[in-house]
Amino acid sequence: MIGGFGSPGTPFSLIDELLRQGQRQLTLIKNDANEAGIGISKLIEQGQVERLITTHIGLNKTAIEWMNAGRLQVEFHPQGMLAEKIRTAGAGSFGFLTDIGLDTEITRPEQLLNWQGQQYKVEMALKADVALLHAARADRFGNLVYDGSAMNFNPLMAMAADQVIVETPECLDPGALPPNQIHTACAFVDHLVVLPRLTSEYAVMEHHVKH
Amino acid sequence: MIGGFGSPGTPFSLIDELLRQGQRQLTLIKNDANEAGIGISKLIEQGQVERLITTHIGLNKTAIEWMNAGRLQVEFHPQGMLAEKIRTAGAGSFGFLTDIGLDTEITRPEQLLNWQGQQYKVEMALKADVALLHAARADRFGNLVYDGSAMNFNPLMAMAADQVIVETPECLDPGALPPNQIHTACAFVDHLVVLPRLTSEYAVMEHHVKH
Amino acid sequence: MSNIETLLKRATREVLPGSILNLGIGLPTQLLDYLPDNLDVLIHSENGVLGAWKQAPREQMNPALIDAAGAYISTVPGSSFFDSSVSFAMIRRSKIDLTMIGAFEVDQQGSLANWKIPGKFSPGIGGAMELAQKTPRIVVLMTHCDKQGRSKILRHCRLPVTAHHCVSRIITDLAVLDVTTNGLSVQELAEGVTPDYLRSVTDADLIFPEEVA
Amino acid sequence: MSNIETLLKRATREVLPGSILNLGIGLPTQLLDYLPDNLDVLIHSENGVLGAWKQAPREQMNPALIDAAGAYISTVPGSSFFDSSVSFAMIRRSKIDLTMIGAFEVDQQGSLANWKIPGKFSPGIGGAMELAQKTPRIVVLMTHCDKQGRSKILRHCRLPVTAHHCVSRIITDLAVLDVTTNGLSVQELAEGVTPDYLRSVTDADLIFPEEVA
Repeated sequence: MIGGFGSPGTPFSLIDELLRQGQRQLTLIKNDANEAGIGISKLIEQGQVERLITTHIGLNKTAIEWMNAGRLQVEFHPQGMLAEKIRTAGAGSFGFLTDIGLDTEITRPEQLLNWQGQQYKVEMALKADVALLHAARADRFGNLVYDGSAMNFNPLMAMAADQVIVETPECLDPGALPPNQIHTACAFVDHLVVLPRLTSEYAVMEHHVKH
Repeated sequence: MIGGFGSPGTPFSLIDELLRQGQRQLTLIKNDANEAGIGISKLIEQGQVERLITTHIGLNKTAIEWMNAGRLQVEFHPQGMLAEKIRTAGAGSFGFLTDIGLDTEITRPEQLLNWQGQQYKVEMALKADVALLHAARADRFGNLVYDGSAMNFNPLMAMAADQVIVETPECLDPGALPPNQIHTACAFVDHLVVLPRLTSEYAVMEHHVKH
Repeated sequence: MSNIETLLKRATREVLPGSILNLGIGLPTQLLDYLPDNLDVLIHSENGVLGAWKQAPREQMNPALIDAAGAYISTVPGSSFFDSSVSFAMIRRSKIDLTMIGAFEVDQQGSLANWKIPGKFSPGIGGAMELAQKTPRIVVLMTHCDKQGRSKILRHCRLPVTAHHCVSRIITDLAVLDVTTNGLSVQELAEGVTPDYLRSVTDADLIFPEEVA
Repeated sequence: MSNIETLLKRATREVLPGSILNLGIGLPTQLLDYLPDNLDVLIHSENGVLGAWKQAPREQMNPALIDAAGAYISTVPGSSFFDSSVSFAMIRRSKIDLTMIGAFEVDQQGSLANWKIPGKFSPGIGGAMELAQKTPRIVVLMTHCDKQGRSKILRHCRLPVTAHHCVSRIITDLAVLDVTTNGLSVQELAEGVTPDYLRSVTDADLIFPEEVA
């Protein structure tokens, strides 16, 4: 699973390393597919991704083409359901009962549960072998702080993967981050990669600036 | 539901007001029963509480006496299950699947679910009509910040009750709390009570100080 | 003023002081530019922002702070950031007072279709389903007809539904319609639009209260 | 040195540098005073603290900062505070490396009873069940026998079980015992305790490896 909603919170440098190492047949879990040419779209375009579990890929025409051509399997979930499935795994639970989409085409009969006189949809927990995350700041123990809207799926994924690898441009001494301002406690973090610099992918994207 | 784990995070002043108003036959949801003579124990001792949903009341001999005498119904849950049941309600879900206590006496047969070849215990969401909470700081919109271990059940309960009433000794102008340091967003808060002072119940309890 | 501008101007009147609102991608997002500054509202963005506001000035743009549509937003005093599970807890607990949303189709029962055109458009559901199902008040902003001139207001949605019976009001370039238990009630007509014309371009039953007809 | 002091001293050797541990109420909490300062561990407290440490100096006590036992703790650099759902997510996701816990009974299958004595003691479960079920390594600290001199180590627990097959090691005032697939293996004997004496006060089958017997 890979953090980020659009660019904020996307671990572009860790993705580049995955691109370099070239692992194939990956199943990726990410809110979106970034945009053509950046982030996980590079992994898709290089043919490393077999399956994408996501909520919306409308900003990435390349990913839609790959999907329509049958070269990329895509599994869509309502955004809050994807978040909650990951959070459920992160909480050490196995599934939850919801009414979201209960009477729409996204619900299959085998997902329905009658329980104590009510009908629910059962959404199962979604965990991963590895989470790649981006944090604005960290300390050497692996305590994390996110900036702006870059929090999104990152703290949920930190709890839901067997191996949690976090990139950050700023790594501080333990104690530098006030204990009640830490977004992800170090117990959930396995590896920290300190970035010497942020590439252009982390910058403001000109085509999203209105003039 | 009432915030707090022991004293930190307990809304002592709101509890005093409930004591003054004298509502009876209350069902309380709180991690513990505070200690004899303070916090929700006062409500129990005044006979206002019919039922207590909790995890552990070992520090309150009075509550145990009331329970053993059949004057107080007590429903115990494992602590993380109580937290998760409240959080599930707060997330707008209806229940979750767990394996905690699956093969112990706390699990009744009607709570068991076989699903996709596995056996789970279904824990149902726990919501309340009213939540009484304590925050260290707030702004006028109702954004909340907790201090130390006073966070505990407060942010979960803020999401899980129809009416959320929060006491705080410090209410600031909107913008005074940095957006990524807010623990409970104001969307979850209905009423804010600014405390002119903190009573002795909020202070260090001498009998918990080792010499 | 174009018809779309008129529509957006009209839509600003839906925004009540003190409320929390969510603006879907498309026309609703454009509404932001029509809202007066210092308006007492908090705009929720699915990606974890309460208190989103117009595009930040160039020198204050934070590449780590966007709204769900990708714009480099500013925030109002009293805003907060949170993770996606809390963001959707807020939605599912109906803490968003008003969602303005775009649509492919709305029917006279207030059902909404806005996420999928089988075989043509299926980029995913995003946050639409939970917003549609759980916001107390949904106002649809859309053109009355599609590019081929066909009514987007129908007796029954033909496309896969996002949520049933969820829409309270529809604001189009031609009219303002309320979904009532009796059917679609025309509240306002755009300048130059007659009841007969509206009937002729709408594939649904319309009720015209006396003061409109 | 009392037997309990010896037990606690011995227990400190279970704490590995770089680990996360939880200390249950009772003997385990007392262990804190026996740990050297600047030890590279993070102590988890169920009420939402990672990095709890010994009682704070009087002038630095924060009434809003206690551990799960009610002590006014200090914290180490790198500590964090979080809500109860995250605290128990940490437990259920097995992020606590070691839990030291008290017990009424432990049996030779490693099952633990520590939360209820029907008719006598039932103050609630607290966090014990999730800690017992989900911590990779559980070390029980308890007196070998109860106040009536009866063995607290049994062939089968008689009291309601907190979790089955969860205990790795038992440290008592008389011995250190490991739960193995073959049964209870005696790892160490306290000074002056013979294998025969230990057998005579233990209601379970004991294995004595050569180096102990």
